Amino acid sequence: MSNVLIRLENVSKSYGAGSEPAVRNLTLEVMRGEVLVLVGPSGCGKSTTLRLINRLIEPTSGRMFIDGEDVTDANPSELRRKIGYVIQQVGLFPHRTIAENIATVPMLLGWKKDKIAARVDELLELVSMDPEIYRDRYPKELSGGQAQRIGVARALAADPDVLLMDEPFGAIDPITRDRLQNEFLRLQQELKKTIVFVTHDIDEAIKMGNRIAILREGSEIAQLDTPEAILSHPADEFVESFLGSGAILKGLTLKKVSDIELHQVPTLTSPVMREDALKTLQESVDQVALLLDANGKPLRWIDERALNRTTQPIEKSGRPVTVDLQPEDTLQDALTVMLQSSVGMACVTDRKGKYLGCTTIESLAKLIMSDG
Amino acid sequence: MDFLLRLIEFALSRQEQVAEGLVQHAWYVITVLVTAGLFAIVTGVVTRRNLLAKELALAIASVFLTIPSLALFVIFIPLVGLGFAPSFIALFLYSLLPILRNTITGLDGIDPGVLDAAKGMGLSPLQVLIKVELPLAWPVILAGVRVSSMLTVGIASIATLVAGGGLGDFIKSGLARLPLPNSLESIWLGTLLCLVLALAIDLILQALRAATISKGIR
Amino acid sequence: MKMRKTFSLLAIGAISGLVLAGCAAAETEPETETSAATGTDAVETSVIGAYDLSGIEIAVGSKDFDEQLILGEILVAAFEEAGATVDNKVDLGGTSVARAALESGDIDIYMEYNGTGWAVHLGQDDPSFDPEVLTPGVRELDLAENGIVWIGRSPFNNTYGFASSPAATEANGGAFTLTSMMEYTQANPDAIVCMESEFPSRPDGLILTENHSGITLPDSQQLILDTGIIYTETANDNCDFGEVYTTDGRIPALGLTLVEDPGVNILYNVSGTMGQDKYNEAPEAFDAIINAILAPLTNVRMAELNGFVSAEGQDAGVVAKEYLVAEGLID
Amino acid sequence: MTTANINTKTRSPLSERLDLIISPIFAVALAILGIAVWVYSDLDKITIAILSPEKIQRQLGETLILGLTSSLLVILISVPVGILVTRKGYPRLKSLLVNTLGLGQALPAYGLIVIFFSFMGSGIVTVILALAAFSLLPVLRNTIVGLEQVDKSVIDAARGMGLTARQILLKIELPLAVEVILAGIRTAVVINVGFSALAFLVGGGGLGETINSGLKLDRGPAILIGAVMVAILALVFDFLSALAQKYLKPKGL
Repeated sequence: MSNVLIRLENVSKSYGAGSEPAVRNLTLEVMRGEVLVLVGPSGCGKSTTLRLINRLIEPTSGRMFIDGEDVTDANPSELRRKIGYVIQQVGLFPHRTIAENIATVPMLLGWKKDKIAARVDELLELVSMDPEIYRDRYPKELSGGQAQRIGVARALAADPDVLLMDEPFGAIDPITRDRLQNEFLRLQQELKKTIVFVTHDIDEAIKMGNRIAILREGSEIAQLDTPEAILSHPADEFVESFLGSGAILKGLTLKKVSDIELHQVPTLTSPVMREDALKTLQESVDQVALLLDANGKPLRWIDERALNRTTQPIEKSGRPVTVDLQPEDTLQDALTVMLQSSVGMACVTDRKGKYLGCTTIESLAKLIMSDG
Repeated sequence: MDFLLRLIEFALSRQEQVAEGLVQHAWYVITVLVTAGLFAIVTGVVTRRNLLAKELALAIASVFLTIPSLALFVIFIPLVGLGFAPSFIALFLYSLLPILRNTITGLDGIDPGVLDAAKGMGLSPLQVLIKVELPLAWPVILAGVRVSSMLTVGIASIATLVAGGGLGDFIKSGLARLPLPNSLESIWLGTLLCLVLALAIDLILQALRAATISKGIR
Repeated sequence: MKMRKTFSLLAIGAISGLVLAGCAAAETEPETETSAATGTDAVETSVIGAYDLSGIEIAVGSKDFDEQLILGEILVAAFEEAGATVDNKVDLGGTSVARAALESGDIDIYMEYNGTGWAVHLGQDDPSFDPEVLTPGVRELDLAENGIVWIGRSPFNNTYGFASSPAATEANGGAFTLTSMMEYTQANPDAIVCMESEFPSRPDGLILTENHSGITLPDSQQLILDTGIIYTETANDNCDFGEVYTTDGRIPALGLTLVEDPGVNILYNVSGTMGQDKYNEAPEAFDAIINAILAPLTNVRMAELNGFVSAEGQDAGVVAKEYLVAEGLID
Repeated sequence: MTTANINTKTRSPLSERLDLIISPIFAVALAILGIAVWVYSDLDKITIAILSPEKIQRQLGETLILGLTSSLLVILISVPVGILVTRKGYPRLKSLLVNTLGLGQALPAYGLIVIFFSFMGSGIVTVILALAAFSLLPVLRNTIVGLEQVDKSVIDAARGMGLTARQILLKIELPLAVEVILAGIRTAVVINVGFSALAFLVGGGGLGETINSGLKLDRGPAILIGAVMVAILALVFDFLSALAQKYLKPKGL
């Protein structure tokens, strides 16, 4: 079994003679189980490319293979039933209930009634919507985010290997979009579908994609690689300008806290004597120490001034540690926490909350420098 | 082709009747559009803030359009006699709905922000109505007037059956004379003149539209 | 539904002249004959020009079919010749329209059929089939009830009648009589008699033929058509019989055969009908002129004039003028 | 009666409810008026002859046949043509149709019936075809508009899910357009029932006979009762169509 699931071979699409082709001689391979993001400026032909895959648009020339089989001339309707399709406008059928919407393809495929009903409930659970509440509702009763959840559930209904998503979160407010993206990533870890995802938002591309294809006009591939590689080594000026000035910061979302070396600050374990604390502080280069509880959980940042100003117990002086990082968090998260922290550092703990070390602006900078 | 020539010859030999029929027919359209237009616009304006009144006015106006034309033309004869009066009343009632509906749609369609701004600048409700609401709703209202004008041209041909004159006279007298010379010509002439008149009225309304609608919303 | 009432109110308005009018009507009777006689004799000068209607405004109306148009235009031309200021309102519409216009004063005069006056306007039953009885009857009653003056009487009688289709005529081997027509419809249940919508309901309509023959025409054998269509549909054998006007030019033109009428249908000679007040402005002149123009109008002559308009497509106004000139009534 | 104006917007619940209330109220009021005239005015022999029960019965039947047959014919012609026109390949024909159909309203039904007669002769078929030709426009126009206004993304989604063109038409487009199409059919039914009153002109029968006899013989009560019956018939069909519109349109809209 080859690792390539979808292969477009020298595919072109032009609308009539004289006009520039929307897709020019494109060859593209999508690997089994990956999320391939097509990203590019508007009008570059990324949606056209996506719609070529389920033959909503017929290619002018070229061949197309799915799982090694030439599907260029296959029956398009039957082909599409094997490919999930999610679009920005969702396109729920307003005259059908949520359950009927989700059941569309299974019904076309002639599934048994009880199997369909069970599948509908399963999918509603999967996208975190209570079947009891939503099964018999109509699309007009849903919010934008809920509608797109149903859109995804509908696309997954017949358990297709391939999912095509055309700016699925494009019309949703930023907060909901963030939540849907995270939920989608969680789902994908579980489902391991082969997904082609179109967006014009490079941040979304970096967040969602295993690989990213940056397209320029005529759906020409400017660069196709992992997000990390693209961020660190843009192929040309076009890619660079498309990534924008924030490219380095964007890269932070790709790295985990565990990728950098943690800095060890002096620690004090509660309960502790004032004298011992002062001594530790004076020996430290950081001029700050971390107070841990008996289980090693970070409690407060303590410095000399805080100790001298009051007579109250050490456990009440200094500033509390409000947020802990964990090794799986991205460096962007780390940066956010550090910028909000009074000491310019963020504590990293393990899953149980035990102190592992700290991230510092310096270590972050060092990592970026070494990559750049 | 031959028939067309005979039709033209027939029309030319009866220029006086043609002119009279056209004038009478056009007179129906003009009087009906002016009166029904005013009535419908005022009704739309008066009821615009009250959902029930608005919907009720619409529902009643649409019932008039449901009543068959011959019935509506003759039902008032016992009260007002034959001729212009019953024809006018029927055409008036028919013309209400398109204009009323479009008045309401037009007024409803105005951006509330615009009204807020107008009120905020200190315009009185009447000033808001005259300076902001009606000018903004006018294109939609005029579209309703256009529908009503087409309707009136078509249905006014029935007036001849209640001695109301108009272009229907040609159809009626042609029908009574079949198959004698000029009878078919008469029928076709009456029918086609209705279309010609409709086209002319349409052109006038378009000119009116161009002249009365603010450039900003054209 | 209240139209009758409106009409009677109008009539009450005219009540003042009731008695006087009655006398006038009685007096005009002998005069008419003399003036008609003078009319035909005086060949060398315009007969009508001899009467003076100058300063009198008169609105002339008519119903909306050819014969009425011609009669209306004859009135117009004649009154103009006599110097009156004429408002030409011919071609008003159906019977009720013309009559309503007369009663409301929209028009001052139009030609009406005696039988129609008796049965429709006066709502009377049992019309006389003798013109010498019917005309005076209508005259007296209409004047008394509505203040309408009936002037003169045409020799022609444009009555309702039936015409048989070419096929039916051939099947019969010649013209039908009213009785044999009804027997034919009884023997052939798919035979169709075409009529105007009101004919089966008129007291002077189908019922007269049914009573005469003793045979009722079932509803299924009646087909309602608009006036003009009956002639063509009968000519095309789509109707076996068609209700027609006996002076209509289309009967010979389309090859229809009149059903012979032994005097069953009501008499439809015409007279001028005029509002009493207008009539009183110049009673002698009106009597004389109307008698003069009606006198030459026999059935044949009227059908001929009708044919000029209906079959040859001539203008009714022109036909009217030519008729008056030919009869020496105007120059 | 020529409601060729189109109500494409989904109607508010209030207007939908009023829609079902006002027609019956008018019908009942007219019925009371008709009965009052029948009972309280002096009906002479002529009026009674015009209003004879067997005539009225026949005319009612003819009116129904004329109205319903022509409506059925219109549906059978206009809806398929409207569907065909909205499929790909006829954009110009479509815009031509939608634009000229407005002017078509100015065509007098009276003239149309007579012109049809001059080609086809008298009889019920002539009237049915003339009525159908006249009321073709609203149904065709509403079919086109109704199908056009279906959200393109819904169709895109349906295609993307592998529905065939026929399945999209039958399961998505027509259900979503049905309310607008029904509005057009409702207009056509009302037009056809209404204008069947002119059928008597060319031998098509119908209640117009009663009205016309009343007019010719100057019998107000006959005119009024004839007119009231035609009006009630039209209102009843309007009401039935409104019911159909309410119950045939898919839930969820």
